[in-house]
Amino acid sequence: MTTQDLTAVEAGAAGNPAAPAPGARQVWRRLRAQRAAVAGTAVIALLVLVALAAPLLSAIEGQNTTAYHPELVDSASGGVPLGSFGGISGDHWLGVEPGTGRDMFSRLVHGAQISLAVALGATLVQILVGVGTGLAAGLGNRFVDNLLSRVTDVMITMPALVFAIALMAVVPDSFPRPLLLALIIGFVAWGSISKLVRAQVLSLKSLDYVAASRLAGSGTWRIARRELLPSLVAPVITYAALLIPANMVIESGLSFLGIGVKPPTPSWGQMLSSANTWYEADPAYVLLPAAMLFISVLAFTVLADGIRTALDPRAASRLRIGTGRKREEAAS
Amino acid sequence: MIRFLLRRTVSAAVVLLVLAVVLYAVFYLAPGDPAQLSCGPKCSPAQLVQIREQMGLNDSVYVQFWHFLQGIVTGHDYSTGTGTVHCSAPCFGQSYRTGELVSDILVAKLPATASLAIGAMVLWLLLGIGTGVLSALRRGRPTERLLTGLTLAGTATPVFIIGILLLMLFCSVLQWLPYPSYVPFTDDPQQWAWNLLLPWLALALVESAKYARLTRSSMLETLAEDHIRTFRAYGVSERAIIGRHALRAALTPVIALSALDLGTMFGGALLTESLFNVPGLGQKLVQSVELKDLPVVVGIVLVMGFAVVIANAAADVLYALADRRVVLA
Amino acid sequence: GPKDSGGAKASTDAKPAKGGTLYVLNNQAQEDFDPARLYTSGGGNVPSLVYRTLTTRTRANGAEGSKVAADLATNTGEPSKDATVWTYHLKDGLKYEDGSPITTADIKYGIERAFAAELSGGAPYLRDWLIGGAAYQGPYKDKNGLASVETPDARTIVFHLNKPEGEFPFLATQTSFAPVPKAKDTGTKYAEHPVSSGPYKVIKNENNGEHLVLERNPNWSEATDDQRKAYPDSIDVQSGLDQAVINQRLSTGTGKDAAAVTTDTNLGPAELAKVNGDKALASRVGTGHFGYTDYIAFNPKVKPFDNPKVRQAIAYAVNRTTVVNAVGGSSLADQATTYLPEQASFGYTPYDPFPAGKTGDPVKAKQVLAEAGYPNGITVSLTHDVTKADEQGPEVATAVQDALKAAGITVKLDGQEHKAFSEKIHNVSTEPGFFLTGWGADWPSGGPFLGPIFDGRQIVKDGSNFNNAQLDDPAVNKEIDEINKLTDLKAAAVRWGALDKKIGEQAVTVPLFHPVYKRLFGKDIKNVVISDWTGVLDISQVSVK
Amino acid sequence: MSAATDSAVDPAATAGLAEPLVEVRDLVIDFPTASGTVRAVDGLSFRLEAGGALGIVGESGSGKSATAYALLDLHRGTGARTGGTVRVAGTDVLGADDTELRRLRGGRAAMVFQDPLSSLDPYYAIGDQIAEVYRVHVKATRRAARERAVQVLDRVGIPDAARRSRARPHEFSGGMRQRALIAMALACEPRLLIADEPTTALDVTVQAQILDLLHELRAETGMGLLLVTHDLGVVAGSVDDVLVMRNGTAVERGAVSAVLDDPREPYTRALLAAVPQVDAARPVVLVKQRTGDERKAAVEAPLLEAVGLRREFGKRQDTVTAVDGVSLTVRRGETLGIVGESGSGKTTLGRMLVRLLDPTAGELRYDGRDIGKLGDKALRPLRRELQMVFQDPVSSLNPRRSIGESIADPLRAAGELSDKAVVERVRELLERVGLEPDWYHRYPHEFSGGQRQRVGIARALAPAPKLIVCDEPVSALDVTTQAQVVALLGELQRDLGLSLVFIAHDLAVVRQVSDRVAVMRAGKIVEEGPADAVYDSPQHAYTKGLLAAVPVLDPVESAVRRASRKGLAEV
Ligand SMILES: Nc1ncnc2c1ncn2[C@@H]1O[C@H](COP(=O)(O)OP(=O)(O)OP(=O)(O)O)[C@@H](O)[C@H]1O
Ligand SMILES: Nc1ncnc2c1ncn2[C@@H]1O[C@H](COP(=O)(O)OP(=O)(O)OP(=O)(O)O)[C@@H](O)[C@H]1O
Ligand SMILES: [Mg+2]
Ligand SMILES: [Mg+2]
Repeated sequence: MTTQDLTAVEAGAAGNPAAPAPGARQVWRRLRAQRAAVAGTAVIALLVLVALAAPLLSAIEGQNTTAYHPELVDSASGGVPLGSFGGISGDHWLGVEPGTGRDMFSRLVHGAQISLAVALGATLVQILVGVGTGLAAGLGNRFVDNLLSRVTDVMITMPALVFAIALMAVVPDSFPRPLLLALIIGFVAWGSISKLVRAQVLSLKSLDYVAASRLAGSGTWRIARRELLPSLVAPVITYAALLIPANMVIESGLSFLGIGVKPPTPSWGQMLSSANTWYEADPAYVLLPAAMLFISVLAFTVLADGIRTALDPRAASRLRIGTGRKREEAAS
Repeated sequence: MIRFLLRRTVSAAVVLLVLAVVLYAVFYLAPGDPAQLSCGPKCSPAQLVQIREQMGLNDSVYVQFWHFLQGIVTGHDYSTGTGTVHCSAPCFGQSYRTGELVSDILVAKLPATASLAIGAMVLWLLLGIGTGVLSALRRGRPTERLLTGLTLAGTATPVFIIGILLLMLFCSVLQWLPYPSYVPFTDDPQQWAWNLLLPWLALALVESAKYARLTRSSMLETLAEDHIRTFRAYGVSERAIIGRHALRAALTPVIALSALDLGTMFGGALLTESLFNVPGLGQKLVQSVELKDLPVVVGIVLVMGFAVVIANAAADVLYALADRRVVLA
Repeated sequence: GPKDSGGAKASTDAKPAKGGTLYVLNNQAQEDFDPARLYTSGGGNVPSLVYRTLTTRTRANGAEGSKVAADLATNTGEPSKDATVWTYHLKDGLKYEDGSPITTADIKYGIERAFAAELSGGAPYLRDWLIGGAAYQGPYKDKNGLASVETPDARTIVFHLNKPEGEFPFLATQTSFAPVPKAKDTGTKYAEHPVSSGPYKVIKNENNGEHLVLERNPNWSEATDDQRKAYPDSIDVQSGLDQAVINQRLSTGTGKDAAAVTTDTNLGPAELAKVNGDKALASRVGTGHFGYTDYIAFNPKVKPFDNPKVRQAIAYAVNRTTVVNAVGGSSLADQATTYLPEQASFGYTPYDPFPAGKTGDPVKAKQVLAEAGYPNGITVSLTHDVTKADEQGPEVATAVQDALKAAGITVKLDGQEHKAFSEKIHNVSTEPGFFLTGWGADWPSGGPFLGPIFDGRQIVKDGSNFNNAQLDDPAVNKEIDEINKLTDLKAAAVRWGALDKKIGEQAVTVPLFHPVYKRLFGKDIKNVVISDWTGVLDISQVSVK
Repeated sequence: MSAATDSAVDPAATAGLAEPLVEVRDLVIDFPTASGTVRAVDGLSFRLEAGGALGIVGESGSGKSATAYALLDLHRGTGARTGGTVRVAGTDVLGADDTELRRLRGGRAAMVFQDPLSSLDPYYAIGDQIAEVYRVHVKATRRAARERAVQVLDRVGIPDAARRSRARPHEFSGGMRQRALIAMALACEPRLLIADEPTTALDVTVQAQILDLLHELRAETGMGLLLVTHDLGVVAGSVDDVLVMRNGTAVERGAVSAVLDDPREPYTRALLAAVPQVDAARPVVLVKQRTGDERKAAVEAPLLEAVGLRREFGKRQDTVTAVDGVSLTVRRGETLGIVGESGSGKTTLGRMLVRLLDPTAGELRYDGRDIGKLGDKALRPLRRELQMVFQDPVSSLNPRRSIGESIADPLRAAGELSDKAVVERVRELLERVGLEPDWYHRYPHEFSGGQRQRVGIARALAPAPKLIVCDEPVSALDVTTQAQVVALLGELQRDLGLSLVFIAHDLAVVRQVSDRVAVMRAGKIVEEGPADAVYDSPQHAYTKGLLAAVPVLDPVESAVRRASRKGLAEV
């Protein structure tokens, strides 16, 4: 349902493990050569900055996320903000929220914190769990592989959103919500990355250099660390870059369904779900969080695309006619 | 083929069983008393005791789970007070809250979900493949750059944002369409389609972006393959090469992926159903999770899991049919 | 106050006529359609088209509509002197949809069904009031029946109560008092095709009440029913619709939607903004009031709320304007300082023990807090429901949080998932100290409003407890008993009002607001009646012709 | 006249016979890449008269394929830049418009590619693919086209062509696929056939069949042939003229016999010298002089002994027996060569010998001890004594680790040496295999194929093993590099007293290095003995066939052999 399948399909292509690894500097150069990726990176940098400086920005504006301003809304008309485009004014740079009159700018910049923190945290969890299980399945004996593969299937079968909803309800409320969200999204949606890692490990395992390492007397752990993990870095990074925006979408989806972070902590998805009915009376209320979410997800997606291109060994030689196989040798 | 089916069935059963166990465990641990749920808000303790007895909640979890499994295999008889009703074979029990048979709920909610999923799939395949082929054909030209930008935007937009924007545009600003409310196909096919148009569009726009990218990249991949070079070297026109050879190969992963996506959607496109008020499985699931109505949750998720498992197998079969080199095992 | 109750003027001019189909667009499915499971005030809206009960609510606009009227019975009940025995006689010529006569044995059977565990749900009163009710297991398990309900003949039914209940006629409006012919009882399946005693019969009940089609019941006679008008020939109830969709469709009103109403959907805040700017649309909005109060509840067993001064400080600090805005603004909620709703039938007596003004009095609150021993402020945790747009939801909670901040009270929000929230606050062992809740009366009287909430004997230790304050004040208990004995409801109302004030001064709750209902109806709808009992457009009165 | 020339107006036919079939003048081909432009062909000129056969040879990357593609301007649309003039069958290829070019491609000049598996669309039946191409050039009904397809398939020797034409490519063997591609080329009766390494991916016996087929077709239809290959043996028997390419330019051209017999250019001479000759005995320099005692000891105590070794893959009915009861011995200090065609089980056997694979049955004795069933742990101490050099220089080195680290692996795993000593030893090893010790920190992609193979050898040497199994160590290298690596192996063996198992499909290479040779076929060893005995007087019919199929450098001898093969086939 989500971008996850896509990422699986696309990231799979990035992993030709036998291909020569472009060095970090080379990747960086190739990344910089893509204008879109540079723009994406810039947007993300800005976003991170905004998220980190959210309290400061609010303070500069002179507002906070929780203060109610009943005087700025028309109580008799359902609380629609007074003034144009959601009540934009010198005091409230992006207007106020209908009903409560809370400051939109403060809420939006604070929302960035949640979106980023949850998306990054969840991705980290997914990578740890996914790489761990994928490696274990790929390297373990048949029993371990079967067991882990079944569990992975279940994780993939179960839509992340459903599982997350169920789990959110079980965990005590005292648990910090952003952390919980990151953990739950992470623990729910690691299936495809695990599958990817397992497939990579299986194909790497059949390569001669792994056999050579065995002949050199290396044990399984040593092979995993020395021979496999370095080769997994590229596909895993590619995949992780695609997971971040996907996780952002899941987080906002959960918040949209009303089970994300708890008020008064602002989050974009949550704002959108309240804004859902307001698109006629106060379009600004819808458009602002929608735009923030869209831009962030887009920036991450673009960057992920860029990273994939940069890490893709074939990107270097786009021209291909002739006896492809030999050329790659010759080129390398 | 028979071995393939057999193996698939066994592994599907295992996956579904694990799913059921996990859900049961999660919900068993969750706070909330099913008897309370059934009894309603102002329920007396005496009544609770009676209801607990009636619903078999005094048994241990294991016994309850065992009964649940039994119901799936052999069906179950329920007392109506004046007599019994038989809930036939795949019986997922009764809703804690309303006492409805879960199978009835599933049957009632499936049409909406299926309408949404199938319609959206048709649309996203058309849109996605069309865009993908076009951008592969026009590679390096402005058209491709435009399409690439659009599909990128599509993949980056959560479905509920597209949904809200569509509602805003078509229902509020332009007022071309009614605010969608589901009408069953059997009641009025035209209204059915008319009301599902926006949810279809929302899902299709998001999904088609993915398919466009997939089509495009596997098309380009195929176009770079050696056998395409052969046909070029024999004077076959580019149009024929793309139409007959490249598209054929590119469609294989597209078809397989759409089988998977369709499977997932049969469990309900949660956000879309909730945003557009499509009374399908997804919406019911969200409600039931909120209400801790375990039997309904388990029933829906199992159906969902079943659909995904079937879809997985279907994807493999489609793959094998499309590409005879693949051996089913 | 409810000065503007009732349908808008435009629609009351035209004369209603019989015929046509009325469409009802609802959000919630009529899931509990079985009369034994139903828990509604005054017999419900759609159900009362199918089920007649011993008594019913008066179908009239505003305050007039909060009175009890006879339905199947010849009058609203004949009490014994101490109001522990109530006797009813049936009218002549009452028939089911199949033409067979309605007897008191069927009413007794219907009441007994409400005790069956198979048919869980329903109101607790029968169990609490009828002698032997607490132990009775329902007709399926206990064939001997409930002895405290006697049917000396087919037209007479006598109820023996374990305590005086002057408001028994109100209870007799509930659907458990509808007749169910034993021979036609299909247990849990009964709701699929209940046997109608009312003006309409059920033709279709799809997906457990999601879609109901009702048609005129030829065996119902207007002569025996002076309350239901039954103008349309058929009624089609479609539910499961999104609230925004319902309002959108009603406001556009094309095609069938012109003859449509809703019985469960309010205009939302966002829609109000639109309606307010559109005269034609505004004329199609009915305003209703239902006896409901949303309030802050305290559990005085939990520190620091055992200290009345702390509770008072909160009462002073509350900003009711932001709270009202949080639930949709002044059109959708009235600020409340009393516990009882502003309706005569409840015995409304205005008072404001801790005047906070419209926007709170943080200065006074600070001072009281200092008196309580917290000169430097205090940190407390407010438990609420996380369900959005709920009256106990996060919006109200954050409004309270924001208001209390000014008084030096730091509020930590403890949002709970809907089910967990309701279980937590209704269980004495888990009940938090400071939370949002609300109460609606089962009928328009002070009894069902104050009794369950403040009667010390109704503290339930091992089940759902609604006496959140766990108030067990002998004086209060005694007064409740005294008023319950009164069968003169006017006199009773005055004493309920006085009791409300007395309890209010203890600051065990802080009333916040009474919701106001704004209901949109279709262009062709005539004879709009909204009573103060239900606050909802009464579909037994509307016509589409 | 054929259908093809009937329907299309052929400008070449009217232009008279004077014009050559192919005329290339000052051809330049540039490939723009991320790291600058690569000039693949640089001012090449040559002609091919109608009905003639020209061979283009040269080492890998010399621009052979790029040139061949230019004849049909397959570079068009790929971003490559072409310059100069190319005329094929009367068409100015580089200047022609798309329609004209399409008419040329497949119609008057057809091309056969190297890799027969990937050169056909896996989704369509072979007959349909041929028919599709036919219909591009000839107005014909679908049915007629199918019939034509069957006809040409039959012509190239596909048995039961009507039925087999409905098969998809994966149902054909490599040789059959190459025949099908040739059939496709024949479909429109072109006047020129361009074959780019048509046999490189095939076994010797199949290669011989395909070359014979091309020869036959040429004789029969009179079409011109342009054969691109790196194998001098292949040109010797198949073409009249030869063009030797190096770095995109022609270094020598002339009649094939003249060039091969008496090369004028040193480059050509080097190419020729590097080609291993199957009939040349093992060069004396490589034979280690052994004392009689040593010999005796070796005979008495074999280092490694396999008895009835067997290996199956797959489960139940899908079982493939890759190695089927092989018994052999490897003595101390000797080289055992193993030859056999693709799929005969050589790799599987080799991997079992070093215990990378578990034998399904049989015994494997190392130093008298059965190691066939030892577990991973128990094997650990033995690992260093049994090493392997792999075929593919790409996948046998971890691209993400420096070559020094890869070589150091066994030393570190043993954990006996200090870090500094390890580095020192690796530097020694690098020097030993002819690489710069300072290249320790370089990554595999910075090396050529031959250099990488040296790294692989250094890694195998690192733990001071007793036995090294070399699995096709030179098959992926071009002839000159091949010769260097083979020489290195021989030298090492002599100096270090190693035992070698040398696996290859190339009979000549095996002969060069082996003391004894085992011939494998379908998992079994069909013949075994001292190298000279096996090569000079093969006993088994399979070995004889194998030897007869090896291309020879002498065009005359080549013709003789072709005749004798034909004789064999017709008997
Ligand atoms: N598409 C391309 N992009 C960049 N360089 C290329 C491309 N195709 C060929 N080259 C380069 O052009 C040169 C000649 O390549 P070509 O394929 O003609 O060699 P070849 O003689 O056929 O070699 P081989 O025997 O390996 O097939 C090589 O250096 C190769 O790297
Ligand atoms: N891992 C495997 N699983 C299944 N079959 C295998 C496997 N490895 C080899 N085989 C099969 O075993 C047979 C022998 O393979 P092997 O690789 O040993 O041949 P080879 O002589 O080395 O061939 P080549 O010259 O092509 O390398 C082949 O039919 C091959 O398909
Ligand atoms: Mg080549
Ligand atoms: Mg091999």
